[in-house]
Amino acid sequence: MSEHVSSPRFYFLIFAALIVLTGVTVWVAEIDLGAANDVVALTIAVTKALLVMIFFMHLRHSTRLTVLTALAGFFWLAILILITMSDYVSRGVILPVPGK
Amino acid sequence: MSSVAADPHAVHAHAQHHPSLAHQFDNLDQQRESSTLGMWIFLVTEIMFFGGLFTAYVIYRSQFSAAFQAASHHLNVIMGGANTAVLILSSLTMAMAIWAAQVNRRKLIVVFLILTMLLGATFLGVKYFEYKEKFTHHLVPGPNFEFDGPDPQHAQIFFSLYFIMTGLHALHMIIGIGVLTWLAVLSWKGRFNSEYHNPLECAGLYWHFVDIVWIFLFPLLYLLGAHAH
Amino acid sequence: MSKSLPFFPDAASSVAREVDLLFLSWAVISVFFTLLIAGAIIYFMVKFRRRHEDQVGEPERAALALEIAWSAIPLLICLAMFGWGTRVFFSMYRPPADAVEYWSVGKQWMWKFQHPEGQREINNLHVPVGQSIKLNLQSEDVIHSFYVPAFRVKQDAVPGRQTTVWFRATKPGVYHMFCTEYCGAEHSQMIGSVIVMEQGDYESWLAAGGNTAQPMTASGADLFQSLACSTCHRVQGDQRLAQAPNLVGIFGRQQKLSDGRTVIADESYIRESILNPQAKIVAGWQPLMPTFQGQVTEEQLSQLIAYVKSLSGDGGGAAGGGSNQAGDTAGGQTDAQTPQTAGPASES
Amino acid sequence: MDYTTEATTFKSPPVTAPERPNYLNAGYTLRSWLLTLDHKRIAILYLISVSIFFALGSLFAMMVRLELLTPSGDLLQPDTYNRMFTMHGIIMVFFFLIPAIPAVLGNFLLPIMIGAKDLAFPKLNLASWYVYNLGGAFTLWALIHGGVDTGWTFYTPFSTTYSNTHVIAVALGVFINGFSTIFTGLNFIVTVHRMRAPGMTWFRLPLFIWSMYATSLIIVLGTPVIAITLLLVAAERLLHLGIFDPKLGGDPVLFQHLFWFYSHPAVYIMILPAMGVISELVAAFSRKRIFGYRIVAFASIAIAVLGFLVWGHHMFVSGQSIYAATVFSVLSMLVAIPSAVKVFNWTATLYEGSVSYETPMLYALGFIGLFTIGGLTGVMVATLGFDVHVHDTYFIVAHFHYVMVGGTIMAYLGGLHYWWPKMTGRLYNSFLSRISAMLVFVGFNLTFFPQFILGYLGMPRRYWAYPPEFQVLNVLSSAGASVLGLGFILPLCYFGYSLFKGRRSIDNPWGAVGLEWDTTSPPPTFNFDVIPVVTHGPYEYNPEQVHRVTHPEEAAVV
Ligand code: HEA
Ligand code: HEA
Ligand code: HEC
Ligand code: CUA
Ligand SMILES: [Cu+2]
Repeated sequence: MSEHVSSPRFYFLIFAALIVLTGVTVWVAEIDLGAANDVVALTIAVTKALLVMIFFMHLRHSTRLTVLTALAGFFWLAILILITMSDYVSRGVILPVPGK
Repeated sequence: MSSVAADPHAVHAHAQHHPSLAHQFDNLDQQRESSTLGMWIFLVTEIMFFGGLFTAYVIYRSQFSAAFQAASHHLNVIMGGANTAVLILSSLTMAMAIWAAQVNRRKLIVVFLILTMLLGATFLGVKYFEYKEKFTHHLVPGPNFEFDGPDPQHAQIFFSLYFIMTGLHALHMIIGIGVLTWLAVLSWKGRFNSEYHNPLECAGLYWHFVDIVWIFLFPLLYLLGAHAH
Repeated sequence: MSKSLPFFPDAASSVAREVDLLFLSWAVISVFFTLLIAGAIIYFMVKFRRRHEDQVGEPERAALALEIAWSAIPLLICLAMFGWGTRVFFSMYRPPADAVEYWSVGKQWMWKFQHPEGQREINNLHVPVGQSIKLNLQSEDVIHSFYVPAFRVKQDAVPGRQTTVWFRATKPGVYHMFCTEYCGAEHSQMIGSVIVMEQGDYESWLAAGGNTAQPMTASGADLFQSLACSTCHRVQGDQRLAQAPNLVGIFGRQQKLSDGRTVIADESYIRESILNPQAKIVAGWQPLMPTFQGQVTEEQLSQLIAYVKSLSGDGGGAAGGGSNQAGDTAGGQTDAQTPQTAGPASES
Repeated sequence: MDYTTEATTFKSPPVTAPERPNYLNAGYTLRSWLLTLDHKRIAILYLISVSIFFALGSLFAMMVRLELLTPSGDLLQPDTYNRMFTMHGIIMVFFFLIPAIPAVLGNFLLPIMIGAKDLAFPKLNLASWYVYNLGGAFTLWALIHGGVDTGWTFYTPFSTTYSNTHVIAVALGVFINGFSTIFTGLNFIVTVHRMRAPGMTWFRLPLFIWSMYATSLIIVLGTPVIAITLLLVAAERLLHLGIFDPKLGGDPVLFQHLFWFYSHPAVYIMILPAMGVISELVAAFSRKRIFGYRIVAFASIAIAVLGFLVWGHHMFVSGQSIYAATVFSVLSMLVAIPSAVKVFNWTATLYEGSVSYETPMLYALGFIGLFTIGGLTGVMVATLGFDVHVHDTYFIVAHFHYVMVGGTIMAYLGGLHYWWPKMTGRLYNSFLSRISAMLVFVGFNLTFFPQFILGYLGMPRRYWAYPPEFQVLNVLSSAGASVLGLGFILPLCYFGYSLFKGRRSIDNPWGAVGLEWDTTSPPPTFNFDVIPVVTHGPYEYNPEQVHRVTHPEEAAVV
C-alpha cells in the first residue's frame, strides 16, 4: 500500500481557502443576523474543519476504518451535547395532567 | 492441533528486518496503518475531552445568551483572528513537512518543522498578551472579577469557560511544540524518509487537530458578540 | 414505630400503594426469571454432566425462534413496566390543582419548613391528612434530597434553583424524613419526621403553636414594600407611571423576552428575575432592575415568590402549568391566595 | 483434531527436566520486569497492583460494615465514615474493577487469542501501568493525608466548594488513571483490527475478544469526558473558575450529566469483560460452542453503544426535566435486552453440553445467577416511578454490588482460576478453590440480599447512623461480609502457595480449545513458536462442526 503524495500547490490552495473562510466568518459576525449568526459561524467552522481533516489530515486517502473512527468521535460528541440539551430545553415544563 | 500450521515466517526470523520495524509487527505497512489508526483513536479521545467543555459551553450559552454576548465583546477579535491565521499557516507548514518526508527532502523536513514550531510559539505569544490584558481588566474569574456590563455572574461563567478552553488548547500547543522539537532532531539525524515517517504523520495529525479545536473556539468565543454593541 | 423486624415499609400516601404494586409486580417478574434461569442451569448441570473424560458437547442447534422469543418477551415486559412506571412518575411530579404550597429550605444539616400560614418548623413537618401538599424545595448550600419513605416520594433540593415535590398523606402517624443526597459530615443527621394529623388536630396544632408568623404571601407583600420593589413594579393603580412590568397575572404565562425568546414565568424564572434580573429581560423593558442577590435569604426569596405568584390568582396549582391564563385577574388583588384548608389562625 | 490428542501430546514435563523457555524464565532481574514490553509480564504487574488496591478497597468496606453493626454511629466519627465509603467506592471502581479484567486477563490473553506476538503498542502498554500507579500514588497520598469525603460521584457544589478534604489530589489521581485506561483501550482496538493472525476473521474471534473490543470502544469514547469533568472540579477548587457554581448561576446538574455520561458506560466497562470471561468459561466447561455466537458477539457491541444513551437514569430525582427522565428510562430498558440475550444464550449452551464442575465453572454459574438478580434490579430501578422511592437507598447499593461483586468479581475470579495454569504453568488446590467459590457465593448473598430489603424500607445510603429498626438486617449484612471476606482471602493463600510450590500443569489442563491453549503454558515470550493460521471458529469442540465451517482453501493450508 503506497501512500498518496499531494503537491505543495494543492496544500497551498487549501490554506488559501481556510484563510478566506476565516475572513468571511469575521466579516459575517459583524452583521446582525439574529439567530442565523450562530448557524453561519458554525457552518463555516465545520467547513474549515472538514477541509483540514480531509486534505491536511489525509482522510481523503485513508482507509474506511480511519474515516469511520473520525466520524465516530463527532457522532459521540453530538450524543453528549444533544441529549444533555434535551434536559435543558424541556426543564420546568410540566404539562397539565391530561383530562384534568 | 490443526489450527496451528507451519507458517513460513517463523517468529524470530526477521531476516530482512527494517531498522524501524518494531518486533510485534510483520511489515512496515502493518506498522504504519496501526500507528495511524492509533493516532486517530487518540484524537477521538481528544474530541471527547474538549467535547465536555463544548457541552458546558452550549448549555450555558443557550441559557445566558445575553451575558455571553456581552462578555464575548471583551475579547480581542483582532488578536484572535490573527492567531487563527497563524495557526492555519502552521497547519500548512506541518503538512509541508510531511510532504518533504514523502519526497525524501531531509533538510526541508527540518525547515518546515521549525517554521511550524515558530508559528506555534507566535500563537502562544499572542495568547500571552491576551491573557495579560484580561488580568489587568479584572476579567479573570475569582474574587477579583469585575465586569461592568449587565449580568456579571453569567459573564464570569463565560470567562471561566474562556480560560479553561483556551488554556487547555494552549497546553496542547505546548505539548505539540515539544513533540515537534524531538521530531526535528530525529529528522535532522535522517531518521525519516519516504519509506518510514509515521511519527511525523502522527504528530501532524495531532497538530492539525489542535488547529481544528481553535477553528471552533474562535467563532464561539470571540465572534458571538461581534454584532451586538 | 415498631422496633420489630420490618419487611415492608409503611404506606401513607396516595401514591404509596401504586409504587408498592409496581415493586411487587417487578419482584414477581424477577423471581420468575431468576428461578427460570437457576432452574435451567441446575437441571442442565445434572442432566448433561460430563460422563467420561473425553466427552464433548453435541453440535449446536441453531434456534432463531428461541433467540427472537427471549429478546422479544423481556422487551415487551420492560416496555409495559416502563409505561406503568412513567405514569406513576408523572403522577408524582404533577401536583393536583388543589395542592397547598409549603416551603422548605435545606441547609447543612437541617430542613427548614414554612407552612402557607407562616408557621415555621425545623426538621419536623406537620401536615393534615388528605390534603395535597406541594412542597417547594430550595437549598442554601449543597444538594440535599427530601425523602419520606412512607410516602415513596423524593426530590433533590438544588442550590440556585427551586424544585418541587407533592404528596397527599393518607394515614395519620409519624414518619421518617431523610436527606438522601450526600451533603457532608452530618448527612445522616439531616433527618426528621413528618407528622400527619387529622384535619382538626392539625388546625389546633397550628393554633397552639402560638403562630405569630404571617402567611407566606403576607410576608412576601411586606418584603415587596420594604425592598422597594413596589417603587418600580406597581401592582395596583395606574400602570402608566410604572417603570417596570406589572407583575399581576404573570405567573404561568408565556413571557416574551427582548432577545426574541419566550419563557414560561414559573418559580425558577421569578427566582432568577430577582437574583439575576439581567439574565432575561422582558420584551419592551430596559434592564433597569438591580440584583437582589445577597440581600434576600432563601426564605425571603420563597416569600417573595409566593407573593408574586399570589398576584396571579390560582397560581398555587400546577407549577408553571400552561393552563392558567390569569392575565385578566383584577389589578388590586394582593392576597388572592387563600388555601382551601386554611385554619382560623391563617387569615388575618 | 481433538482436544484429547492435545492433552496427551504434551505430557506434564518431569520436574527435573529443564524448563522450556517461557515469558517467566526469560529474565529474573527486577529490571527485566519493570522495563518489560511483554504484554504477559505487564499483565502480571497489573495483577499485583490491582490486587493491592482491591485489598485496600476491601479494608474500607470492612470499616463500613463494622460501623453499620450498630444504629448509632459509635465506631467512627461521621466524617471518618464518609471518607471510608468514598475511598472504598473510588478505589474499587477506578483502581480495581475497571482495570481488573482488561488490564490483567485482557492484557495477557488478547494478543494470544488473536494469534499476535504482542499488542500493537507495547511501550504504550507499559506506560499504561506506570500511569496507573502514578494515579494510584496521588490517591494514596490523599488517603494518607486524610482522604476525601465526596462520595465516589464527586457531586458539585459539595466537592467544589464545601468539602475540605483532598478533592483535588484524588480528582487528579482519577484523571491520571483515566489515561492508563485509555492507553489500554486504544491498544486493544488497534491490536484487534491490525494484528490478527492469518485466517482469524471477525467471526472466528473468541467472545472474550469481542467483549474486550466493545469495552475498549467505551473506554475510548467515555473516559475523556470524566477526565475533563474532574479537571473542571479541580479547577473550580483551585482557580475559582465557576463552571458549576450555583452562586454564579452555574448548574450543578450539568456536572451530573457530564459525570454520568462516562460513569454509566463505565459500568459496562466493568461488566462487558466479565461477560467475555463467562462466555469462555461456559464454552470450555460444556465443551460446546456458545449458543448463538454471533448474537452474543453483537450483543456486546449493542451494549457498548446503547450504554451511552441512558446516563440520565442516575438523575431521575435530581431536578432534570421529567421528559428527559422518561427518555432515559425507556432507553435503559432497551440496553437491558442484549444483556438478557446473553444470559439466555449462556444457559442454552449448557444444553446437550458436556458439563463439568471445575472451580472456574462454579464461578461462571454463580455469575449467571447473581448477574441476573443484579440486572433485573437494574431494570427495576430504571422504572421511573419505582426509582423515586429507592434512589439513593440501600436498594441501589445492593443492585450495584450484585452486578459488580456478584457479576464482575465472580467472573474475574473465575477467569483467574481458569487461566492460572496458563499464566503460571502451575496448578492450585482444587478442593480449597471450590470451597472458596461456595464461600463467596453464600457470603455474597448474605451480605447484599438484606440490603434490598433495607432499601425498600427506606434506609438511605451513605448513612453513618440509622434508625434502630434497620439493625437486624444490617447485622446480617455485616455477618455476610465476613464470610465473603473469607472467600476472598482463601484464593490469596492457595494461589500464593501454587505460585511457588504448586504442581506443574500440562499445557492444556482443561482440555479446552482456543489459540491460548495451543501454545505452551506458560507461553513463550512471543506467544507462539510458529504463528498460527486459523482455519475455524473459536469453540469447535465437535469435529463435525469444525469440518462444516472449514473452507476448502483454508483446509489446504493445514
Ligand atoms: C457492573 C456494573 C453495573 C451494571 C452491569 C449495571 C447494569 C444496569 N444498571 Fe446499574 N448501577 C451500577 C452498576 C451497574 N449497573 C452502579 C455502580 C450504580 C450506582 C452508582 C451510584 O449512584 O453510586 C448503578 C445504578 C443504577 C441506576 C440508578 C439508580 C439510582 O441511583 O436511583 C439505574 C437506574 O436505571 C441502573 C440501571 C441499570 C440497568 C438497567 C442495567 C442493565 O444493564 C442490566 C441488564 C441485565 C439484565 C436485565 C439481567 C439479565 C436478564 C434476564 C435474566 C432476562 C429477563 C429480563 C427482563 C425481563 C428485563 N443502575
Ligand atoms: C468493585 C466495586 C466494589 C466492591 C468489590 C465492593 C465490595 C464491597 N462493598 Fe462496596 N461499594 C462500591 C463498590 C464496591 N464495593 C461503590 C462504588 C460504593 C459507593 C460508594 C459511594 O457511595 O460513594 C460502595 C458502597 C458500599 C456500601 C455503602 C456505604 C454507604 O452508602 O454508606 C457498603 C455497605 O455495606 C459496601 C459494602 C461492601 C462490602 C461488604 C464489600 C465486600 O465485597 C468486600 C468483601 C471483602 C472483605 C470483607 C475483605 C477481604 C479481604 C481481603 C481481600 C484482603 C484484605 C487484606 C488485608 C486486610 C491485609 N459498599
Ligand atoms: C429599579 C426598578 C426595579 C426594582 C426596584 C425592582 N424591579 Fe423587578 N423589574 C424591573 C424592570 C425594569 C423589569 C423588566 C426588565 C427585566 O425583565 O429585567 C423587572 C422585571 C421583574 C420581573 C419579571 C417580570 C415579568 O413580567 O416577567 C419580576 C418577577 C420582578 N421584576 C420582581 C421584582 C421584585 C420581587 C423586586 C423586589 C425585590 C423587584 N422586581 C424590584 C425593575 C425593578
Ligand atoms: Cu442533606 Cu444529605
Ligand atoms: Cu447507570
